[in-house]
Amino acid sequence: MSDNFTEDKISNSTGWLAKKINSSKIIWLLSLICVFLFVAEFFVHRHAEMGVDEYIGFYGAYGLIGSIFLVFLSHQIRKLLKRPEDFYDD
Amino acid sequence: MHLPALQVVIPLIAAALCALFRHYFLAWFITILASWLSFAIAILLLLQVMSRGVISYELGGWVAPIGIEYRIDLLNAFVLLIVSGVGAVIVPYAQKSISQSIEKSQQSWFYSMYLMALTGLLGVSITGDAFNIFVFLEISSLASYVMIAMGPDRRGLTAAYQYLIMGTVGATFIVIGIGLLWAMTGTLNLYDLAQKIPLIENSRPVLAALAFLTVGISLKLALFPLHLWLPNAYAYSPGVASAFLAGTATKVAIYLLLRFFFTVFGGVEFFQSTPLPEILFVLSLLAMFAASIVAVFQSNIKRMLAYSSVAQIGFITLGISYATEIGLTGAIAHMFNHAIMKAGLFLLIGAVMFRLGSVKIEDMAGIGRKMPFTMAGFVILGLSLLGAPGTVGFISKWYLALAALQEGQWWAVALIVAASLVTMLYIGRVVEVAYFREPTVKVDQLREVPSSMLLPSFLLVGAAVYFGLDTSLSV
Amino acid sequence: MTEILANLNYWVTIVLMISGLYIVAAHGNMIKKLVGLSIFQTSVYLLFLSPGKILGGTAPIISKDFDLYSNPLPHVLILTAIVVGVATIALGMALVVRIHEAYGTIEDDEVHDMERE
Amino acid sequence: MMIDIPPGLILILGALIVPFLKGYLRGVFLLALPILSSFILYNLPDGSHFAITAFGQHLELLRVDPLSRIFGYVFLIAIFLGIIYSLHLRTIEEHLSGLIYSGAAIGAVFAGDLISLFVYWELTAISSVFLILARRTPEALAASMRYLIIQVGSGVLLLAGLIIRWNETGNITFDHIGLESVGGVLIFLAFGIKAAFPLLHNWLQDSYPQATPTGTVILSAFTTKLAIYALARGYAGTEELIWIGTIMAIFPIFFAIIENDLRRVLAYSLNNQLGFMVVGIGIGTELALNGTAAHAFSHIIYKALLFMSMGAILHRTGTVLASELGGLYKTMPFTSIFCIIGAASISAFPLFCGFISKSMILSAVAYEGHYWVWILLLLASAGVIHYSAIKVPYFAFFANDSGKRPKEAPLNMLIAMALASILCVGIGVWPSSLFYILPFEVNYIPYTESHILSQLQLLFFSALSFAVLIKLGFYPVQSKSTIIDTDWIYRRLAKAVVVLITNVALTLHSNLFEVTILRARRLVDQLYKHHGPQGILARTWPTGSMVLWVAIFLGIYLLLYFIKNI
Repeated sequence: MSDNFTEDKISNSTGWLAKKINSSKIIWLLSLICVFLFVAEFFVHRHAEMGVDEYIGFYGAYGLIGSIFLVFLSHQIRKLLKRPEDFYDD
Repeated sequence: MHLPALQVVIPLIAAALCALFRHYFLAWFITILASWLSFAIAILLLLQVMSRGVISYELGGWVAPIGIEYRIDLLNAFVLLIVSGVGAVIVPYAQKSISQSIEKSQQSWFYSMYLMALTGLLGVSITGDAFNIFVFLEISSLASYVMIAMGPDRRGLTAAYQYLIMGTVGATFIVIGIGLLWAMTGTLNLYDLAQKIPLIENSRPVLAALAFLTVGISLKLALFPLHLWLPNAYAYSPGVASAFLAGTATKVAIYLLLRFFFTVFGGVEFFQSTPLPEILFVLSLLAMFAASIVAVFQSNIKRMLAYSSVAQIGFITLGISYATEIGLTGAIAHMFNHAIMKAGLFLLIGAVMFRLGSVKIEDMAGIGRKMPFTMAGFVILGLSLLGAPGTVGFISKWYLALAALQEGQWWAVALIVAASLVTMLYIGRVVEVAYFREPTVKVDQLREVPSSMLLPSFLLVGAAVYFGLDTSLSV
Repeated sequence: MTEILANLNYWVTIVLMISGLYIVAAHGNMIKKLVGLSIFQTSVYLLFLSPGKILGGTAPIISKDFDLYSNPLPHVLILTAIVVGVATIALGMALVVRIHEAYGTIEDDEVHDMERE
Repeated sequence: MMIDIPPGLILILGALIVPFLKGYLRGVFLLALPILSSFILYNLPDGSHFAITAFGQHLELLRVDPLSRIFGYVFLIAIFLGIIYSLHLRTIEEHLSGLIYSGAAIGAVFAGDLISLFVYWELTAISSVFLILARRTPEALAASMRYLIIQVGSGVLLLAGLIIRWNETGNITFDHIGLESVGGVLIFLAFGIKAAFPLLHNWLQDSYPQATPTGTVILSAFTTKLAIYALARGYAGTEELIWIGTIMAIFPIFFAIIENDLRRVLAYSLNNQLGFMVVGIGIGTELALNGTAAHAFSHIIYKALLFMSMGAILHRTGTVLASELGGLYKTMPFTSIFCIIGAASISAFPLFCGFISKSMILSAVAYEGHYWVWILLLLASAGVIHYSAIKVPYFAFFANDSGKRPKEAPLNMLIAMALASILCVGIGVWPSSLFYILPFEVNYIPYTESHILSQLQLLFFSALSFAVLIKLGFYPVQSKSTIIDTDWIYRRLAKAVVVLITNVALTLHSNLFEVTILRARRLVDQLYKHHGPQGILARTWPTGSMVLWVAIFLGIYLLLYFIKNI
């Protein structure tokens, strides 16, 4: 078993999602939705609960930055905590 | 009514009859008759004590303190019930088990010894005379040495020899203590002693007597670290004898401890004025942990249970060391409960031995599927041993924890609990092997044991659950 | 010195007791251990009997000629204790015989080593 | 009417009949039990119904109020789904243990006093362990023992706490307890273990992924939510819980992102979702407690759904490692759809049940003005979509094709998943159905334009970042590995310590006496060298050493008794 998602797996597969072009398509689609949601904010009456959320695009920006932050932090944590698969073989 | 005398005399005569007739089946039949009769008598005595208070019976019509007095109060009526009850339940089981492990010509001797041991233990519990205690103690001990030596393994012989040396030393210590007391007071009657000792309780001979009695009784009840004779004695004796001794012998020794400290030596105040509570407390805790941990590492399941007995005795003496009402209630309840549990566990392991021919834990892989009832009983009693609610073990540990709390010792509660967790480890080990391993070829061919062995065991299992729910008797 | 002599019986008891225990503890030969045990028990007989003896007293048989008797109770007790002791030693000896059959030795440590294996 | 039968008892007693039934009859009987039980619960009026006296105490075995009722209902739903999901099994151990386990959990929820709570508490521990053991692998066995020790340990703490509390107050009714007394703190810890508080959490990630496919589904529903119920009952409004909950909601995210075993990922996300509930309990307002109850309700359903989909994969392929899976949507289309519905629910997508309940908790936090808590919980919500909502379906069903072409899940599994999905969507679309059974009156409107929009923004931008990170290769590569967590403390550190101690203890035990004797002998040796060639000194005699100990003890006692006299 490979440790990683190797390139040959991708080329062997026939699924729609597996194709590189399609995965780009998804990103474009998501970006489009995000832009739409961002624009929508100008037309919807926003009811701020805490103060910070009155800023335009707060939720979007927070979601984006927050999750990138989480992933990068996890990377660092993993370096600390990762052990071989049979670490606990007892 | 001569019930108190009959309590002792019936098994004694029956023992002689067994030895006279020397026929294995007849001997068994006599034994079952005698043991159930004495059980019935014990029940009657307990009922009488409950309704009418202390019974005093003068043997041969000689008035105490010159004659020997049998005196039964609630405490020893209860001990009589435990001893005769365990003794009675085991006999029906014994026939199959004994006929497999002991030659036919020797079987009647075994039953004879069994009855002698029963006589001795009942005698110790019932008598009100200090020297009489020694004599009965030796009767029961001598009979037990013989039973242990009849074990299937040659190590039974050395175990019996060791037990003989230690037991005799212990009994002699007790008799030295009694002798010193007698020299000081001129009486051997326990209740007469109780009157006279407070006047001289701080004189050196009396204290020396107390020391001799303490050590002697500690030896008999296998108080850590004087327990060393016990594991081998229980491990290499025939299953029936292990169950009987584990259920009764140490309990009677505990009774003696209670009797000497709380009746003869003027009760709680005197007890607490000595350093004994502290010593007992520390030794009990050591027993609870050291013996439990050793039990975890045993490969022979009977040895494991024997070490567990040492640990459980630690629980009992812990309760005694508090010398409060709750503590003593816990100790006495645990004495009763442990008798039921350990006798039951040894019977069930005897059943495993009967079929499998081995008591090594690793040989028992997957046995839970082949002997479902035996192992189910084992699991229930095991749960009780570690104090699961709904079983007797819970009740007594509950009281012990309460007793510790009453002294404000939170950490002692934590230790009681932690010791129970260690118990879980060794019981869990057996459960794991018995249920979650694939059966070996040998195990695969096993059948459940005959009902004559299963029923008595389950009587004890049932008792463990019943008295866990209905606490009116033991508490 | 006189004090020691006055309590001579107790001193003898203690010496017997300690030497008995010592033999049990120190000797590896199982029969010698039993001998030690027997000596140990004997000390107890003495412990009981000696206080019962009254100087100038006689055996407790009622008679017009005497008015000073020894206490009979310890004799009764010790007779029983001797019987117990005899039974113990006999049983011990029987066990030693069986151990010798099974192990071929009656040295405690050798048996101990054989069991360990 | 059979009003007075506790609903939990029906399941437990019913379980005892199961072994005697075979085939279809067994299936029908299994399904009938929770239905019968719900019927009885539905007809039970509020109040105390089944009081007995034992241990010298007045015990309330069946106390029904709105808070316990909603947990009772959802537990019954969960076991019903769990039974459908496991109907294909030929063995009965999982059915038996599942029934007793759920019965005990329901019994605990309706326990009106701490003693009966304790009894049921321990019963859940003991009965559930078989769901892990039934996997019959060495890892499962080891994990189950760790699980059992920790769970029983929780019960023991509870017992200790209740005894202390009883001593202090003479009262063992299970009501608000609070942290003011020692007993209260111990009980809090007992609940905390089951609720998987940070640092006490690891039993969950350790054991759930080791259970059988069906076992995990059942396990995920009861133990932790029982603890949530107990906390809500005993510690509502305890401020410490707010921060405990916040930490709980954040830290599992890191582990979930880097974890490879998808059931372990779900176990971490379980922990994160519990964090939201714990915060709600800490806030303690009516809205917050409503939110907690609602979130527990929907969480049980969608988490069961997610575990069911993973269980189906495990059942068909034998693995749930992200690095081994991918592309399964081709042959398991229904399972993938159900998994996505579960994922949408857990990430609180509008029109799914998670949206309703999580919004209530977040709003309650906002209303009470806990600014930083709110910010952090928002971050946790954004994180959920990463590891749980997208990661799980993505790596299992899509991602890079693993070449595995398993069959679609068995019919009974599909039915169970379908029912759970219907519930998820149903509650999401008609929240009033859930509001109806909440403990307090509800004046909360989840669907406002502003709220929907902000939630969608949060989710889609987060999803975008996931897609981009995957594309750019920044997302942690899923590979076979062990991620250490606090279990390291007891699996490695404690083990080393225990081994050390036991070695010492064993050595002591076997050697102490002999060593002591040896030392004593050496002394004697020097004093009595002339004692001849007998050479008593070099040997050890077990019987002899015992006797020596006796003598030593006699000496000690004599000394102590005499000292006392001086």
